[in-house]
Amino acid sequence: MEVKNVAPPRLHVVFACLGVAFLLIFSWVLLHEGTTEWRSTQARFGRLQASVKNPHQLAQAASVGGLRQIWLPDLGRIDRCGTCHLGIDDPAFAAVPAPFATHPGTWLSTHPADRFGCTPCHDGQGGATDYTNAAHQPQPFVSRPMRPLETIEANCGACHRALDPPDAPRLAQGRRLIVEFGCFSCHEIPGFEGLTFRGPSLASIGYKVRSGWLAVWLHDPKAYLPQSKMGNFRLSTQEITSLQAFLLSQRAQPPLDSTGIDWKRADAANGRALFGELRCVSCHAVNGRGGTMGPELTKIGDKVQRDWLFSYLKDPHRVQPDTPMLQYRLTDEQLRDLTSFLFDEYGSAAAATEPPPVTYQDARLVAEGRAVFERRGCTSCHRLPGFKDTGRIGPSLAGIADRDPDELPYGSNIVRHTTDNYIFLKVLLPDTLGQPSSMPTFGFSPADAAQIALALASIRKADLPASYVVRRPAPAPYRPGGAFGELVDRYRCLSCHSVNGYGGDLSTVPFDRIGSQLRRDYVAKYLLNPGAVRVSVEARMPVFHMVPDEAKTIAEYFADVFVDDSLERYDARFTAVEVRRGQELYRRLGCQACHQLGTKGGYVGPELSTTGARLKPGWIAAWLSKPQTYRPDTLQPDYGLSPADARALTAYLSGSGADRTRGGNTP
Amino acid sequence: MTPRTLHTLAVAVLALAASAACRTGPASQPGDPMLDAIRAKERGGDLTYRESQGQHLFLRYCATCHGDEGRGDGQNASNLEPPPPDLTGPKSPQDVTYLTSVITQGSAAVGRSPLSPPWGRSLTHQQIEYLVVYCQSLGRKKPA
Amino acid sequence: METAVSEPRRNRVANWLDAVRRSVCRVGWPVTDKDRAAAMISSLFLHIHPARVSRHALKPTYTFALGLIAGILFVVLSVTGLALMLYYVPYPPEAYRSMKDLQFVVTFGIVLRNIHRWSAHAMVLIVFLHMCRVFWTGSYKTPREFNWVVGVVLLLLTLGLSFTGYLLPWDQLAFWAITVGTNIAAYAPVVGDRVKFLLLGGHVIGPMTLLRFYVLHCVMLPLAMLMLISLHVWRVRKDGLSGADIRTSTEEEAAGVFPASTKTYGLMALSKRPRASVESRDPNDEVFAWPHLLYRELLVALGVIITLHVVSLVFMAPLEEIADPTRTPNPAKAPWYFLGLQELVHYSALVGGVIVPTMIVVALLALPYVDRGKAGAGRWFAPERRVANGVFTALAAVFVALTLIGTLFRGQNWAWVWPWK
Amino acid sequence: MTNERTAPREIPDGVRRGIFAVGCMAISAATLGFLGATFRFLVPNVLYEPSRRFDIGSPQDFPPGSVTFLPDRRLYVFNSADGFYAISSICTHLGCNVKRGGPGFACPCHGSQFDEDGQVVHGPAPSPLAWYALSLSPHTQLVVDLDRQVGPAFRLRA
Repeated sequence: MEVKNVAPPRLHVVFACLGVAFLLIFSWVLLHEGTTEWRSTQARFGRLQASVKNPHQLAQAASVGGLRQIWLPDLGRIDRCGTCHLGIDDPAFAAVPAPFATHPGTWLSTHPADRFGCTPCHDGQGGATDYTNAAHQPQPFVSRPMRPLETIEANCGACHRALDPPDAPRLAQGRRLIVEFGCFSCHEIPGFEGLTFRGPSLASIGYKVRSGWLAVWLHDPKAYLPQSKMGNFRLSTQEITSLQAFLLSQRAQPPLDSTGIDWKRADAANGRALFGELRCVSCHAVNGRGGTMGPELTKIGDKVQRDWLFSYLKDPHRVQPDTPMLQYRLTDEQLRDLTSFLFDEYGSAAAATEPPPVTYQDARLVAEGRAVFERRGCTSCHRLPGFKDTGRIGPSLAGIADRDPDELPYGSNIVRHTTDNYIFLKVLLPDTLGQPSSMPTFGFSPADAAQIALALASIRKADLPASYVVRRPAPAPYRPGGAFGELVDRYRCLSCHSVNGYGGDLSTVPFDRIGSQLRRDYVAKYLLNPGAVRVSVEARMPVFHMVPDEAKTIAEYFADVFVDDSLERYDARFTAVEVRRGQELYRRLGCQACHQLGTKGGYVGPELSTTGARLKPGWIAAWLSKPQTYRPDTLQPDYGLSPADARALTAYLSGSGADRTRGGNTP
Repeated sequence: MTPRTLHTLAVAVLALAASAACRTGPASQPGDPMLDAIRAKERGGDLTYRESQGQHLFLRYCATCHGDEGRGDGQNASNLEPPPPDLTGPKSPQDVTYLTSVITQGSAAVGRSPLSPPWGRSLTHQQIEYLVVYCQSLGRKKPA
Repeated sequence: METAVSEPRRNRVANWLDAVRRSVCRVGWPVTDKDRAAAMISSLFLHIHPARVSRHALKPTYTFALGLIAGILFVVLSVTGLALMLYYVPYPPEAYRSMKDLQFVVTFGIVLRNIHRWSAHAMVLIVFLHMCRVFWTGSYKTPREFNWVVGVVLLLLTLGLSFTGYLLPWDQLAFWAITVGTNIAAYAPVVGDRVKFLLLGGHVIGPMTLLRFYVLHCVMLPLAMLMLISLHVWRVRKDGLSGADIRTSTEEEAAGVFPASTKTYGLMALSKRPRASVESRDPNDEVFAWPHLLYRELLVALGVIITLHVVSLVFMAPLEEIADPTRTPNPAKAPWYFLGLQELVHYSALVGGVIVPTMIVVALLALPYVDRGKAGAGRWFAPERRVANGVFTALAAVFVALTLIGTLFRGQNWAWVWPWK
Repeated sequence: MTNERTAPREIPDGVRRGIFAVGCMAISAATLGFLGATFRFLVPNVLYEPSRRFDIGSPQDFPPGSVTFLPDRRLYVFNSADGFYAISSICTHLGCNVKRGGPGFACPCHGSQFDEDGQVVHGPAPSPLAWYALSLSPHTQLVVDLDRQVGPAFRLRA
């Protein structure tokens, strides 16, 4: 009997059902694989390609129907964005919609895709082959989703480490603000090594400021002076009182003797004239206008003591050895008038002198103030004898952009948890992040805070291969010796001018080749009574009240040392034909749009009537030919002049004054 | 059978609760204040990224004559004869080729006065492209 | 005429083909009972089954096929694992990158990985359930004590395989689960730190750890597993299935689950073993393994594979960010099957890390030699074993509860959370 | 077989066989599919090797009349009077790097010699050296495509 050994029919039904189910499930797997997003995207591209005119040979050859990836072992990246962005490097696809459109701009020729890939700039998950996982929008478990274009410059900064990266205005501005506010005084910030930020020395502040002002200032510097670079440390009244006592006890050096000054005889009108002549506004702002190198003077009269100001104007370097402020050569009467003017004009002038409160003699209060001073890291920015350099008080910002956003505090702010937002809030409102913070509130505008945050968001943990990094080394310090060195120190030339990149950038004339640019006699004369070469520029060279010998020393040093031989070898014997041709060129090129010659013309560039007396012809010709080689940021356009044309213009500009009036803005 | 039924019921209830919880969600969506701050600065977020890149360049290179708003009222405009044109409004030039050649080769190259200089050798192609895009965006403004 | 000529030739060809077939497979498609027995006995693969099996043991509600499912899962895991090895680089950070490649670029890669992952979880669960079943039916009793011991070792090996595989994706989940897991191991007295050091190939989890776990996961543990599974099944075959002496009830017969019994005696019930199960078995209550057992096994296998595919198409295997030793997720959890232990470690490191695991393993290993009563074997929840079942069930329930708590009810800083909130 | 007498009778025998056949066919189909899928799984979709199409720099980088060897690409790039062309340095015999020697190329491994155009002069090499297509990218870079072989008449004018 075989009966009992045949499988029951019910099992056959189950078997058939399972078999069919198996087949269906397997078909589902095939369907799942065959209909991936990128496959349908490539199919769409295939249909679109037919309608695009003149696709590039490469795009035609592009193997539509396969994954495309850029493998960058150096950067540890694999970018498969090209799987869907198929027209990205072909100009023929400029007008088609995403994702097939050409990459805008010339970014792909300056940053070829096979060297830079996509995600180093854009972020996102480069290995993904579908829209969602590529993290076009934030995704769970993708630490860096694609950046919106507004903040993409943070990624420029990862490679472009120089302070002024090209075509990244927000990043550049952020970095400028970091330098301006000296963030690196309290934080170690990669890329800003070697830079120093110094607040005024406090060694003799007890003689300098009024105690009432100090309390107001310490309470909130921004409220007193919106342009203040010092932030609000959110001090308690007790802290302010003790700090005030401690600071007023700092009396290392009494001011210079001014007992012989008869303040009643002060001539405020003369003071006002001096104020203009010394070009104080080049560095100091009053009522919101003027330079930013020195402190704002709007309320100077309420801030400092008169004797101190007199003494300081007489010799600023005595109390503030690091100050960019120059030492004018003024008589005591001139100083008296100037001081008086400043007090009258820029102060409520309740009392010109104010005896300090006795608190500064309270040893307990002073000690308490000293503790506050130390605890809040005041020494990071201000020098004070007796305090050793304790290093930076704030945490290092190295790798800040790679901090885990979920571990960072956000306080009560309802924001998406990203490192960007954390940095932004920390810069803007350091005290709202739900943690006690000793970082002062700088009172940045949201836009400024965002740009600073953007600059900081470029500081990544992992370093890039050196071949990708664009860095500009910090310039070597320039400290000349001898008589010239003393003058440079006294007049603080390097506050505005630079040598090999070292020094200030207020002036558009670095010293590097100044001996070949300017005529010696012109320099000697100009230093004694500097006039305005550029009408439209507010920051101008001050009248130093130099003595002629000093001017001569400088002019000779320029002519001997700061020489560019290639500019010196220039045949300056011009023919009349050349001069005429130069005049014609001057008109035809539209130079008068920006330059004044005689009485006509614009005032964007320097006035040109006295060019011949000021500039050496070799320099004029060189400058006109390639202005950007000498100053990359100049507004002077490169006209691509031929040597003959440049020579003709040089001939015309260095020619006699008689021709000048005709060079004006004649149609 | 009873435990299985109970289990099924429990799963169903849990699933319903979960889906309900997902749908309500938080009241206010957490924002990106940093991004908002940058967008707000760039003329109320009116400009695209490329246009705002162009705006940065325009303010540096062009605004002295053409004015901060492109209305031809820059501080140097009064010195120019003919004066710089108003670049705003629907009649402003929009053609990419035209704008590119004016900026690259100067106004003389398109048969106008020589007062607007050629920037082709001083600015990169990228910068000029940004400027062109910004100039086009000026057309969206109401003319003076 | 034509047919007449071709007839012998066709026969020759057929004969030749038949000879080839017979050289491979001695028995053809069985038609007679003799063939059915021969098919089972002459095949290397099939003779892990007896030619005839008791009807009691075939009842789905007796074993729930848990052992079989575990075996099928092991095969699925081996096959998918071998395939995944083709695209896996056991070195950080390429290990993580290869996970992403499986997800994004390898054809069928993600389905394969999902199947592997979910099978691994399922296997831990099924092996545990299998153990419970064996306990509840008293199947570890004489003569199957040693096979229970082998089974316990297999359970440990399953956990080891799953644990070592857990690190391989090299994501945050993997890294921190292994960190927590190996630190639980380090609580063992005297040898704990040594074991951890050897396991990690260093003091911290790094490239060497990954390589060690990879070799353990792909070679050593699977080989050990394969040998022990062979032993386990061999012992099942030799010791016989539990409950074989229990007759199926007459109602079931009437319900047509199996054909009516006949008086045919099995040919193979002739082996001489100390306690040959043959004597105690009623031949009337047995059926041929072919087709009754094999067919059911095939159906179970199909069901398992279909289920795995559906699960893998619907649920993605987790993959978090790349492992970062500087960023500890909160909470950092061990793999779910160790969360009961982690929950205990939360209360007391010594209890959770040392005492409880040691006790569990020792108790499980010693169980069949301590509980030597013969009554109640082969039946679910036999009344004779009320106490044993009660104690075991309670302990198992506690462990399951602890695991559930650790998995679902523990949030940041190991604080209590309600999963639906 | 005479089981019709005693076997449960819900399903006729023929139907039963049909149902069984359906199951068998479905499973066979799925198994075949599985084999195909396994094969497809083995085919790599992306390659971890240098791109088969790559740019080698701007045409100005190659002075007129010059022959440039790119060692990491195993490629000779010629800038001749009538245009650019690129010849592989991989000997067609057993894959050694051929060297420029005399008027053409010589393989140091087994002595194959090729003329200026990569044609075999003598030696064991079975076929001439490969010529690869050159093109100019939209960013005016020279692009080599190793997947497109061309004949010795090929010249790219840049």
